[in-house]
Amino acid sequence: MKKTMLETVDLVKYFDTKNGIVHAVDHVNLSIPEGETLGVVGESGCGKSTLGRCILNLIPATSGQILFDGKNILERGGKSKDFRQKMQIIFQDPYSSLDPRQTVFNLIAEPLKTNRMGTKAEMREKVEAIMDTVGLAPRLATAYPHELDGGRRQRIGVARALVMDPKFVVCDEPVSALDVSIQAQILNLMMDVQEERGITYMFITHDLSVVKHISHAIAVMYLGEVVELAPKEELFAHPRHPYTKALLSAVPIPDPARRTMERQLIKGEVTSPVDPAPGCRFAPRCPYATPECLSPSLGMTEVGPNHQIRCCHPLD
Amino acid sequence: MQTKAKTKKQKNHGAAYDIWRSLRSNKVAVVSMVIIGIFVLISILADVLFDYETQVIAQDIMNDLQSPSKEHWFGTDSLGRDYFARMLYATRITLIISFSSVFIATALSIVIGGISAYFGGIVDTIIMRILDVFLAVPSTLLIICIVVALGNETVYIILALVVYLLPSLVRTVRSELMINMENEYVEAARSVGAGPFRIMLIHLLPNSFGAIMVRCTMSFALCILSTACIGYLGIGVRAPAPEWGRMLSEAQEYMRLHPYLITIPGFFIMIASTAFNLLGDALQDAMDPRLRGYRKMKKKVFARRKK
Amino acid sequence: MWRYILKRLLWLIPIILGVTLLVFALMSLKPGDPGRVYLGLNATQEAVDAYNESLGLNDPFFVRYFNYVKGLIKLDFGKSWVGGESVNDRIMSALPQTLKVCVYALVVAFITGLPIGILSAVKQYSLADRVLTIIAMILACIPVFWLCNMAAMLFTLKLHWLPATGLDTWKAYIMPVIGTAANTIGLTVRMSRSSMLDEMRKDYIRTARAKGAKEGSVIFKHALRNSLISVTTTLGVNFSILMGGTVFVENVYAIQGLGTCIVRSISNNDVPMLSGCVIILATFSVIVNLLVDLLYAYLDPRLRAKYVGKKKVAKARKEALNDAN
Amino acid sequence: MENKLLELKDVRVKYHTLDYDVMAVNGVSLELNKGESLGLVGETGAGKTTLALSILGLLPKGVGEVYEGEIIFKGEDLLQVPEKRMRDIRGMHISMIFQDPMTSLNPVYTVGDQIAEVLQLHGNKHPDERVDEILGLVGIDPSRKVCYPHQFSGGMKQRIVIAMALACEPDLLLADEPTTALDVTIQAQVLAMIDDIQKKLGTSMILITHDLGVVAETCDKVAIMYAGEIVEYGTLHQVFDKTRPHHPYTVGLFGSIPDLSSDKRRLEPIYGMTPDPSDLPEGCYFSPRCNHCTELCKQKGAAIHVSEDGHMLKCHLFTQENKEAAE
Repeated sequence: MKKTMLETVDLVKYFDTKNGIVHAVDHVNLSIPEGETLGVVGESGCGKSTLGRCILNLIPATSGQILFDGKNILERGGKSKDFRQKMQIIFQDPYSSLDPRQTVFNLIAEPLKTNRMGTKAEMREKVEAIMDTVGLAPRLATAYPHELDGGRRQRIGVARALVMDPKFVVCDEPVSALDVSIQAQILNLMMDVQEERGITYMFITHDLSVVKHISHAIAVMYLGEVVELAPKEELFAHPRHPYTKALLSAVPIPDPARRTMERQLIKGEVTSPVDPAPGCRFAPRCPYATPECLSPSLGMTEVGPNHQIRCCHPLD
Repeated sequence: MQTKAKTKKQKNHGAAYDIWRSLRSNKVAVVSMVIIGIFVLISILADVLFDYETQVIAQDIMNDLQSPSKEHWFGTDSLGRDYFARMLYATRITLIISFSSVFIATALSIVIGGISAYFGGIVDTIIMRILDVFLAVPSTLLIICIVVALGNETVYIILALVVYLLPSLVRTVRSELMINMENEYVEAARSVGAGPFRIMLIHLLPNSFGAIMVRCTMSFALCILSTACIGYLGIGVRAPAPEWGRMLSEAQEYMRLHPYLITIPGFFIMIASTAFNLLGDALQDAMDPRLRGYRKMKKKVFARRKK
Repeated sequence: MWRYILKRLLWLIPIILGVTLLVFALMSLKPGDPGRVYLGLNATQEAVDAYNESLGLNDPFFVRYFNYVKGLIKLDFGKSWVGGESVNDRIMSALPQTLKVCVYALVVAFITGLPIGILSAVKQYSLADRVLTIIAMILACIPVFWLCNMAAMLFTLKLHWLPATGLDTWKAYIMPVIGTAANTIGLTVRMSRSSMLDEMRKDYIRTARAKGAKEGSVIFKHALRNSLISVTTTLGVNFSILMGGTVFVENVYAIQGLGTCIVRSISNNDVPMLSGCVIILATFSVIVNLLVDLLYAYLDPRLRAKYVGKKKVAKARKEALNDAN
Repeated sequence: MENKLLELKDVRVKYHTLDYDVMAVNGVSLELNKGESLGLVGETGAGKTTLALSILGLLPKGVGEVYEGEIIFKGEDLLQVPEKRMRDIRGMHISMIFQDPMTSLNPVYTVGDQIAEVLQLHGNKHPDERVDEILGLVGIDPSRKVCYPHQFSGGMKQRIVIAMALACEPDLLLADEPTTALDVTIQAQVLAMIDDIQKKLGTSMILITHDLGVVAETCDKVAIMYAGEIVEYGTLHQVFDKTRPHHPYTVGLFGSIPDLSSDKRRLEPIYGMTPDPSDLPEGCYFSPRCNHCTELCKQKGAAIHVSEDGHMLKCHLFTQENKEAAE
């Protein structure tokens, strides 16, 4: 049994807005073993990005605990530089996440500079080493991001996250903005790095095929809640939550032979995360919904080894 | 074609170089920069060409209201002072007042706007509401009130102009910073532990600098106009110092017979403020990536349309 | 909608109070001796002091401010320091002249500025566009008092076409109105041009073209309506600029409006008169700005859309844009 | 062939910018029959959108230009017809759906008015009934036609855009990444709806996308674009059949997508990046990234190779010239 790198206990983030309380992250319990990848999937507005930012304390959580290596980082106010250095993030947009006025070297060295790690020579050495790891030519050190293409920019993003030798990296849709051929390069890079350094990833994405490719376990989110949590093979082979099932069948598969297969489309669109009604949040769109779905006592139930769902009508 | 593309890839200049290149290729920008350059030169050389005590403020009633001649290029005013010398010194005074006001106002607005944008919430609301009050008074009247209340020392005129410029500059700084704060790189910097000062100085200000410079350049024009306005009302720079607005109002009496006496200073005011505004415009175009290089493209478009 | 209007109306109160405090505070900084001015150099010091006392000048600042505001609520601006004339009467007789010129000027500015700006945007890159934008810039930068003087020199002294002073005939309005409007025309051209260009770049314009709409319809039906909405927002700022401009225009053409009043009270050191005029003009500018905001809300169906989070940024951007013009 | 609806012959498009010309489309030839749907697949900068805009004649004026080729639609060369005729064709015979539904509707008109506009432009004086009908067809309650665009969600807006495009029952629909901005479940709904309506109305479609999955679900024919060229073209089954020979780029594309149905741990991406269209490489545009690159590839672009059943490939691997050189 591997040791748990990161665990969230009843993590909650509510946003107070004029229209009501947005339940962005609602009682999320997750744990990620060391060296593995947890994929978090969901559609836009399901709170997956907020979850990632809460874990890194970029957004203060409303309540709950975040245990990193067994210690609750929220207790120390999350200001401790220890955690900052060991937990990093890779952002989605390789265009807006890089300051256009900084050179590639400065961008990658920024974490070292802000944390005053080492002398100038040491920094240079580190940056050069990491540029080599992510496949950026040394001559690019003086370039500005606008001179580079999306793939190289995202390599900078990866390098910036890795330069501090983190234990845990939140990847917030790191390949969504890239073309498929570039996307594959970056995914390979991230998996290589994981194997070499034993980094733990939390991989946030809306793309099910990507998440299947890179993750060990997968959490499916809907309107702020985790509705299904299972090992990858289990989830794709036997989805038990109706939403997961619908999500899987909605993904277009590049295989003409599968085209004739009947698809199970769900009706309607994601409802608002503002002051949601008690009970199952998927119920309004769910083909199996019954009145008991609206009972407020719905929690996660174990339906198999490491397989949990939040549903009163699990599929077979 | 290939060599071109190669040179394009070789240069690693920052954004400043691109802006300069774009400005240089813009005729209007070049003309306005030349005009501004001449005005600056005039105000530096004023001392060399004319002596302030004897030629600019000393009265010579015997030679009043002479028409332009070789000796007096712009003629003389009603007190027999050389109009050309006075115009040159007036340029210097206007530019000094404008520069100091713009400089002080910009520095202050970066501090206030920065506080407002970074802290947001109640601090932001209070600052914005106070600025709303200042903006509610028509700007000319605001300057008049301040100068009337404090007196027309040069320092007070500068103060009045600073108060006048501040609200809109603060708003520009604030909105620019807020727009840039939406960018993910700010969050990226926070995620590696950068504090507010580092984010402000290293990331936000350099990225907002361009837009602030545009407003600064345009503020020069506003200052030149406003200095002339209060001068015209007789509450500007103290007599006998020459000042465009005041010279114009003094010349009003004689405009029937000596129309050039009001034409010349008005023309100077107009040229100076237009030049600064056009430069600001060009700067804005140069910084807009959508428009970068639009001048050359325009030529091509024309060439094709003719075909 | 009604709640929004009510909210905006209530917001007028603190703004106007703020303006009065600002003006009053500034004026109380001014060293002045109204007793001496009123009674003349020959009066005894005692008489002067007594006169000043009767004006309440020796009270502490906040007492004086409180009294002043109390007067304002009853629409009483106090008495002039020169001649003791009621400021109210003076303002009431001067205000209509100023407002008339300002409103006409605003109308003229929009009627001329808008079409020119649109033309310039539609013919972007053409010679006409370049010439028009530079002319607009010069117009926006021209000193009002100079323009008025030059116009008077040409049309009155040389050509004898237009009367030099007053507002007695329709002809007399021509020069003051155009003089006041000049800056605003320039600004309107620039504003409508840039907003039109912005709209022309948007995706829905491409959609309209893909529908098979004529170029004219694309411009006038789709782009124009959107850009009009953003030009509307500058009406308020422009009105404020016009009000500042009247000070000079009225002075040159000897129109008995608030501007002339202000200039006279500056030279007379007449604090109550100056404060009264400034407060009245500022109040009108605030009210016009309010009306413009309401008009904007009425025109733009998106206003009631709640952009959560982004709204503030959008607003800040809008305000900065307004200031830039 | 009476059945032929659209034919592109060696279409070339370039954009003029500051210092250089951008060669966006470099010799595209295509045929499309009535009722067929063609998937145009490629990465960013491959020239897909440019091609669609050239068909509609909507390239930015003075900047983009079709400098060679013919676009024949129902026997008419669209590059030669006057602007007035082109306006009749747009919306009536060919219509287009753009990628971003958020910005492609005019914010100040109700959606009903915007749909009615396209009908009025093409001669329908009383469009109300048709507006209701078409809204019903795309799954929106006709009573919502008095709402403004901002009152709809992204998926709903895209439905409205589709309704607008289909209002006049055009012969050809150009759909430029119609579902890229949408979530998967919504994407599935919208794709199913497009499929459904297309069958009902008999409309031909060119679907532009970067997602091979979407193509597999909706199209009959597939064209793979790379650097402004069509490198492979055939029926869906030809292109997706892994046992057939393919263009190396197509192979790379398929190797790059993580597949839901397989368990490969490592992807086989294409190395390098798409060429800058202002600075295209000599010879075959794909040669710098290609595993099978030969000297010949670096010197000249390949001729088109068409197999007996109509599967077209543009690669030296399959040309006579290469075989001769090898010998």
